[in-house]
Amino acid sequence: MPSDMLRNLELDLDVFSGPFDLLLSLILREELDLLEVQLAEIVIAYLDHLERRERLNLEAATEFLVLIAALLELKSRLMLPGEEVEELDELEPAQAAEELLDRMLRYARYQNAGQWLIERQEAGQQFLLRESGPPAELSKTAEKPRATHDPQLLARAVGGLLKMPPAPDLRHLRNPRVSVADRLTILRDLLRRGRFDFERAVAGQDRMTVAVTLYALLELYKRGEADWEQEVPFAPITVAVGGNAAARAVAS
Amino acid sequence: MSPLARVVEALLFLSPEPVSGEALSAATGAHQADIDAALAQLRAGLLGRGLQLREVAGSWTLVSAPEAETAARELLARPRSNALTPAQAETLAIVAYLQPVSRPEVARIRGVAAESATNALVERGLIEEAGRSQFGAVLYRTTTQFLASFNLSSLRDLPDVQTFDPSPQDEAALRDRLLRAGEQRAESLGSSR
Amino acid sequence: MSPLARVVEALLFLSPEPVSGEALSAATGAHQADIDAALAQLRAGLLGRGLQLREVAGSWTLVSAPEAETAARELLARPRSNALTPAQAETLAIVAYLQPVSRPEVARIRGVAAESATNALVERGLIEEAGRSQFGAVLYRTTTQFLASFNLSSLRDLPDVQTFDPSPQDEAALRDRLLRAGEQRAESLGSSR
Repeated sequence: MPSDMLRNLELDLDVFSGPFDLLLSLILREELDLLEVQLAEIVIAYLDHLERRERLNLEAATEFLVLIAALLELKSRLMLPGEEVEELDELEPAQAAEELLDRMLRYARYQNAGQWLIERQEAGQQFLLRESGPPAELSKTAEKPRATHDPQLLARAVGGLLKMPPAPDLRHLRNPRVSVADRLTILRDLLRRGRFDFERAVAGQDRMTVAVTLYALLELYKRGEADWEQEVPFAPITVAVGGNAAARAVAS
Repeated sequence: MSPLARVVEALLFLSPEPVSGEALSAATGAHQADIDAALAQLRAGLLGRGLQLREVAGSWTLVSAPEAETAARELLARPRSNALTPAQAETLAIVAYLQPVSRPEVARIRGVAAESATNALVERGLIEEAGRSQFGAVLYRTTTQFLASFNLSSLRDLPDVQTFDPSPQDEAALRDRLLRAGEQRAESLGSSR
Repeated sequence: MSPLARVVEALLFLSPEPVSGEALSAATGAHQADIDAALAQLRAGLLGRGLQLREVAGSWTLVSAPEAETAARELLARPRSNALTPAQAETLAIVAYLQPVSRPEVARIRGVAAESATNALVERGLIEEAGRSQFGAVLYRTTTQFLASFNLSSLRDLPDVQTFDPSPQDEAALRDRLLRAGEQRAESLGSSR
């Protein structure tokens, strides 16, 4: 469970407003769709919060990193359904770009149409409809019950619900091949040889592997097995053995 | 007609209640004397029209012209928006065959929320509340108006369920099969995302 | 204004919903052609007045003139409804142009889930269920209220969807950026191997 500080982190997002731990539990209970949550907004809210508090609580910060990274991983898995990544990966770069371009153009069309609707709605609000019903003395006779519907409508409707949908085709699905455990092993192997550049751990790998490796690294940091540094944003990330590594060696 | 008279006409048209001169003056920002002039203009402009200006206890309202009364009764007595939407038809069918049935159960069978369809059916007088389930959810059943609207003399007259399997008259069996189909629908949709 | 046009004006004033030509004809006993003529007369008679005649999905209704909006919102304390969020607007556009369309299809075009946007649009009365796809997914279509709130007399009033396609220049720029990004990625993968 998150510490008090995280629990009380108040968020005001597009799709949710309230404390962070409520957001978490809503997502875990699948009552809120993670795909609709802008994780960047949460990070910004957290940074604002840190700024106001001045003092950095390292434990809470690590905890936040782990939680937000877990959410990121979950979201990236949701956003990159296996089949589509496969599809794009198998295409030549030029073909993949064409395919992506097609999708973006199709989306741009409806994005623009949506903008038009927003303006149209604005203009449509100038005209108001009368909302009051007719005077009572005229509507007394309203809606006599009479046979207006065909009973077969009910049989058709309920019969339609009995229809079993065709079983979904699962042949194209494969289990995700990247596991946190595997990436942990690779990172620990590298660590045994000393400091290394994060790029080495993920050289030539796809985005999913990079994301899972970063998550594994967070896990190591949390356990005190690894430390990492980055001089400036986008600079190489250097990973080194952490303060707690000795303890781990004893335990194992 | 002056711009102010036009606005006054629109205000009286929209307002469900008679509107006082002060309220018209406050809403438009015009002086009482200008409102009076606008009302006089409106009264004159409505001569020979289908609407009339009327004063009720010092306030103003628009009413329909008396010669429209017969046609109005005829129009308003007709059942409005006859057809059931697909969501309403499914919900009504589930209530009719499985009653009494709760909204969560309807939602489980349909695979989507049943709130607005249920409310619309209650409003149309086709279903009504019938106590609560053991979990506290409101139960629904069909009304006598439902029977009249569908020309049924009793629930025993409900038509046989139309499906590939012609024998599911037993209500418990039907409920089971509907729930199973609903679950499978939810699964196959979930995996298509 | 003819007696029939007057009665039509009164009927549109009294009815809580838009009224179809057939319903006007049935209520008044007049032929459809005479109803059409009466509607044309009414439209002309309302020029320069506080009310306007409006066609919504093949039915007729009266609305207040735009210049009365400020005063009306003041008098009735009816604030403007919230603007659509971008997610809602995109979803509504997809439903409007491709209807009937299922939620998974909307999600495929937008690249993100459409659940809360769809629910919000249903709640606002702008879209409604329209049966099911072959896989059992609920299909959605726009409502009459959608036409009324967006000042459209029918779906044919929506602009040709191609008018919303990005310009050839924008398309070329997008293509360029994508190709360059692809090359860079290929290079960086090559060099890191």
